[in-house]
Amino acid sequence: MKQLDTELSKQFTLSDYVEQRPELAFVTVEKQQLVPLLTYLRDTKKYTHLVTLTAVDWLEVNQFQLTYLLHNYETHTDIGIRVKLDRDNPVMETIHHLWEQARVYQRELHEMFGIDFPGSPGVEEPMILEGWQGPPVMRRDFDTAKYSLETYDHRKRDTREPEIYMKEKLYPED
Amino acid sequence: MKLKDILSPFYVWKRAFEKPYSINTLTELRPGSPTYRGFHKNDVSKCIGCGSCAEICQNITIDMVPVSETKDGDSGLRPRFDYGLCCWCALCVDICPTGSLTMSNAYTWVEEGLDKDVRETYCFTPGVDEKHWENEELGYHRPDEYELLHLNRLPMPHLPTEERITSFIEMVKGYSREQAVKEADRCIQCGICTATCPAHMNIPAYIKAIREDNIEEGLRIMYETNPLPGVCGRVCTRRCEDVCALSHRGEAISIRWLKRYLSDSVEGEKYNQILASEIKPQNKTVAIIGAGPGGLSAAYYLLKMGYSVEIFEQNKAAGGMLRYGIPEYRLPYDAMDKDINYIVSLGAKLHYNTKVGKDISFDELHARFDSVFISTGLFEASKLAIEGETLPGVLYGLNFLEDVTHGKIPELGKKVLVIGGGNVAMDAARTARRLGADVVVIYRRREIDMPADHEEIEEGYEENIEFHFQAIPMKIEQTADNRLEFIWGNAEMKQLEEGKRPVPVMIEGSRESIIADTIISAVGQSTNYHWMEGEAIANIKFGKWTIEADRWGKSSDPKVFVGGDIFNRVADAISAIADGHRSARAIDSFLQSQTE
Amino acid sequence: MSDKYPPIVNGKSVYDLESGKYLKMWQGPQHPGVTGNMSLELIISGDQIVDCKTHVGYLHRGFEKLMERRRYINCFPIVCRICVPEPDTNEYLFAAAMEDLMGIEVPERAKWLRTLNMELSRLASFLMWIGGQSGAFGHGTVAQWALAHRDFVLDLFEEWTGARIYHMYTTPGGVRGGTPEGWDNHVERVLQGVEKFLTEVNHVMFNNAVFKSRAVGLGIIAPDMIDRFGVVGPVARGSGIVRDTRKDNPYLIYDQLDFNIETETAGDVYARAMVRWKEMHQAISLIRQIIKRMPRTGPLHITLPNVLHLKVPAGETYVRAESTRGEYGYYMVSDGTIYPRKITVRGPSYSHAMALLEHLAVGVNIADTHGLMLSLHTYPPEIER
Amino acid sequence: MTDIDKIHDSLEAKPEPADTETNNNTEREWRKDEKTLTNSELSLEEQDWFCDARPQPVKPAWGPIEKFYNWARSHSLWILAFGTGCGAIELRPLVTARYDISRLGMQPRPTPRQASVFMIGGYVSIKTLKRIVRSYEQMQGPKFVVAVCSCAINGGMYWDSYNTIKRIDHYIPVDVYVTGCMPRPEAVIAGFTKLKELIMAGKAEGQNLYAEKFDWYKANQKQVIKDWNMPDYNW
Repeated sequence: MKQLDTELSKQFTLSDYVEQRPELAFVTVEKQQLVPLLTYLRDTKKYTHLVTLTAVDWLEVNQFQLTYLLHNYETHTDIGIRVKLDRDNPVMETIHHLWEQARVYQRELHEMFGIDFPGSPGVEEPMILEGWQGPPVMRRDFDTAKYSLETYDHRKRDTREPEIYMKEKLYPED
Repeated sequence: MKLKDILSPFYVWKRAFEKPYSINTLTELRPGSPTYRGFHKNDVSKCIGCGSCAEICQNITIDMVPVSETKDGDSGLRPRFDYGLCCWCALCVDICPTGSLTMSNAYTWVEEGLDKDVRETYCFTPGVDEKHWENEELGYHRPDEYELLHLNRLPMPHLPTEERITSFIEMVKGYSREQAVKEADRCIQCGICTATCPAHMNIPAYIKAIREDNIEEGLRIMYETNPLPGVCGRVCTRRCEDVCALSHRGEAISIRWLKRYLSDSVEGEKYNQILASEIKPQNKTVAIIGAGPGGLSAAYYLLKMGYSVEIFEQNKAAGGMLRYGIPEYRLPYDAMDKDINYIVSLGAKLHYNTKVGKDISFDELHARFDSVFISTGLFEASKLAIEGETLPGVLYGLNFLEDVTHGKIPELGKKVLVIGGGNVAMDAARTARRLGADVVVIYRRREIDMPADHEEIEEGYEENIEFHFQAIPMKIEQTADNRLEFIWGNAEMKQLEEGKRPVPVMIEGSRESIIADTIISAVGQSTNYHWMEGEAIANIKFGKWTIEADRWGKSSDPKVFVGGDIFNRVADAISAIADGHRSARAIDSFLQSQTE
Repeated sequence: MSDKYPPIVNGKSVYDLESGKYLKMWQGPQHPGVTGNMSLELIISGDQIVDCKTHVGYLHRGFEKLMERRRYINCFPIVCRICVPEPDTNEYLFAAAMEDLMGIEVPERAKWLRTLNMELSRLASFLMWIGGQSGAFGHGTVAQWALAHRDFVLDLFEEWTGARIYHMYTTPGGVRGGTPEGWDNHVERVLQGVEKFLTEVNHVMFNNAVFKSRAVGLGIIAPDMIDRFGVVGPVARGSGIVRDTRKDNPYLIYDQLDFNIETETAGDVYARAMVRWKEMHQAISLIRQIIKRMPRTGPLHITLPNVLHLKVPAGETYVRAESTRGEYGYYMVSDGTIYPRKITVRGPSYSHAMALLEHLAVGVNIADTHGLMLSLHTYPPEIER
Repeated sequence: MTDIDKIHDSLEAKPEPADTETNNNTEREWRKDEKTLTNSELSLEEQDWFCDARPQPVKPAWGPIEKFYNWARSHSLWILAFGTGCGAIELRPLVTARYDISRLGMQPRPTPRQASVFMIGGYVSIKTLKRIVRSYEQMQGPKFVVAVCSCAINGGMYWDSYNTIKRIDHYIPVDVYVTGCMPRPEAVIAGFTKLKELIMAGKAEGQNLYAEKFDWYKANQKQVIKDWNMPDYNW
């Protein structure tokens, strides 16, 4: 896998290479170079299978990380391509022309993270949620437990921490 | 289309002559399999209400609710399950440190829902609310091969026995960082220990600090309730470990060694910086009689509250029983001095070699200071009350240990007999062993009744100390060659009173003897109040052994407070520290009320 | 014929419902032929579908969000709910991803038991599928048999793991217990029953004029579509693609077991059904091999650091396994805290049910949509998670 | 755990949902009487397509006749084949050879029009709730609801999910609950047996409860279903 990274580095600006297992590596690429890189990997390097496309929210550094995971059926190796997006203006090029199912992934990311993929068919349509009015749910600043407790009717809990309970019962004055 | 394709499906008719798949009766329920994860059961007599089940449950299924029946080391809470939330993953069963929580193979619970809120109906406390599956034998129990908890503690490295019996070097080596973090990781943070600790130290919090490698935070947490952590980290009687949730199926967390690790990890010079807090000076003075753990603890908290404190100590160094009663191999003087020096550095004024009643009168203290805290400790050894006790060669444990501390090592001879089963007896025995004598320990009851630390007894065995149990002393005689003959009678344990511990009763006519060079009696300590005289004691009420005081240590004279061994009767360091802390707060509120 | 289909502009069919030529019809979520909860928005002309749109989200619980706020050990009970008919793949993959990040090797015996668990669960899932597939083409009898046999497999699970559906057996660090005594005989009895059933299925379903005439030639997936649509598993193997995660990227003890990749070349519904029928035989053979060869003693589980505050080292990983629908994968990102940063579940149904089905449905008779959908073997809960 | 409790504490007791919003549409003033619904979410044109009558409670027939009716109802429970959550997975074994509940006079029906029992299988997402309400209202009376799995009772393991409702009885009336995750088919059968008993005793009056507290149920439904684009009562 290291060899592939070296080879790719000649043409693309890559960074943060991590080899998790001999057959799985992750690498970060510049946002502008992603589509050429994916096309290159698909057409030249036989990474023909788009395994998944997902996003990770790094709220602390105000970034979204998109991970494109590709699989090579001949060498049976995977490469994960990371792209960092600005969290305030998350826009990414679409890759639905490379893989048909990418448009579904992109549609989901648009709904769940609010990442836009201009040109991807149907990307604006709601996919999973219906009538959702809050912020994109998978963003880390959306607190699902809080939302759930505020929105739905929960049975009031009646629990005690052993430590605090024992203090109140056995030695309240200390 | 082939003819075969049309005829082939008629094969299905063959089934008409076979046994149907259907289960025979629909109304009778098939029992769940023997390991079925059905409804919960809880053996409430085993449950200690530690709340681990509630902690691991991701579904907030488990509420801890109070029950009336409790026992020692029991929070008084029991898990209540909400079957509107449960997912029957059985993690609660797997983590249960006592093994009280299990599952039955019952699985049917139907409720009608129109007229009530079934969410309340589906809540129940297993073992308390009676359910029909209560006595179901089958059902999920944690398989033996599968364990979520680490039940065994990390072994503490000790000096090898051969080295141990020849020197007074501290025998416990202490945990390294990796070991401490690993040991701290075992903790399930239930907090039952906190309630049991006399000083109510926030044990889970400082264990968490160790786990997260935040030593300074850990030190701060310890000092909130205990200003002598280095001492307690070595010699505490650690009742917390007796009730540790993990001790039910495995070994308790080494809370004492973790405390020691924390205090050893910080250099004494840094204490001031780490523990720095804003001190608001108060224009009041407090006298403390006795620089033992109780006095030092009171001094620390009073100093932190801004009072000026003067301590009067009859010996030439502070520490009291810690210094003069506990041998160096258990509590090295360096470790103790580290704690004491920090307290002194806060501004405590220590008067050494000053015995109240002799060098300075109690009246004077009472008049000069705004408040007086008495923690003189049990400095008098109890008598054996048998014939021959006054013979030369018969020593008292306390005096013996004190002499060793002062460097006055008495001539022990080859064979030493120690009478008693407490920590002082063990200390005396093991000190004598280190001084080169063969030691025999004589105790009235059985081994399990010994008040001494279990570990100490075990280490005593390792050090080749001999034990005689159920032996009631009868008399001591001087032999012809100037040695001592100790005569005792064998006893049997009798349950005289229901609910109390059995009492040794002498077997008629039994008589055994042993010849030794020295006999060390360590059967208890007491105190006296002869030093308290004058007008100032007019308002103080004395009990049989004690000064009468409320739970805050406040005596009938509002200015005078008591604490430590003379007050709490448990007579261990941590109780004295707790008294000191408690009284310090009481003194504070008394002095504040004076100001107003 | 040609004017039957609406014109396509920018990759989207443009149709005028007012013209009376097209009719919009919804199938699902409340529809007997639709597996699980999902719906198809069909545009039909006559009884032929001219456009299809898959709607999912009826089972969305937000697993990926929920896992972000659960400790690792607490993710373990929740992951199996992602795919209801075949939960064990999820359990294994979650554990495997975690073990990969922590650098933990599970005991040998646990590996065998995990494999057994996965194969047994594959068998149950295939039986579930055959019930649906036959039912979709009107063979209710086969469905009755299949579901009963699946229930016998579930009985095995119950005896072994303590639950019928959600076994929660593969925990991070190993497995939750050994097999009970006498269980092997029960397995053998059930397997013989399933084998007999498979023979009958061959007679009643595969050699059935009705099934043949409806399934052959329906929903053909050409080999060149495989990578373009991200097709995996039996669906890909039905088009002659020789791929199987168990062989290609062996995990657990699959490299020690004897099996071949089953393929068919036609690429239609019939071929895919045939592949699955063969794979059921394969699963039976694998289960027998495992039971015969697995170690009976040895540790089952290594105790992790205290699970209540277990931290997983920062990093990211992807693990995959072969489920009945094909490659199933977990992408796990850890930031070194006690909560996972992100766990993405890559279910094979995702690409099959959305992009692929929408493509294949065009031109199909409405009555055949369910047969087509089931031949892709989609389980909606794993699409929307 | 503790921060959740804090949120719990900070939330005050929820006020009962307000009654149905009044229609501001002046053109349709004549619709505003007690027996009609406003269907205010629909366009004027659509309002004409749908009926605006409210559901009405059904009075039981004369004693012995009603008993006979109940006997008949309890012996022909047809289940709506709508798998609303993971509980649906146990519906299939139930209706097939192994458990074969047709022996109890029960069978799955593909359409709400023919079904009399609605089995809620566990968690209900918002999107499904909309379909559940619709399907339930479309079912012909007398109709009954059996809710299985713990999720339907109090949210189950999705208690903190943003997309699932926590208790189904706020949205449709539930006659019988069966707890478990998953409840075994036998437990579900026990639930149905219980339902039969209730029907025989004339106590399974969920349908009437729905009609009586219609406004309350509707308000609850509209509180969580944000894009309400269907008539208020679908029948």
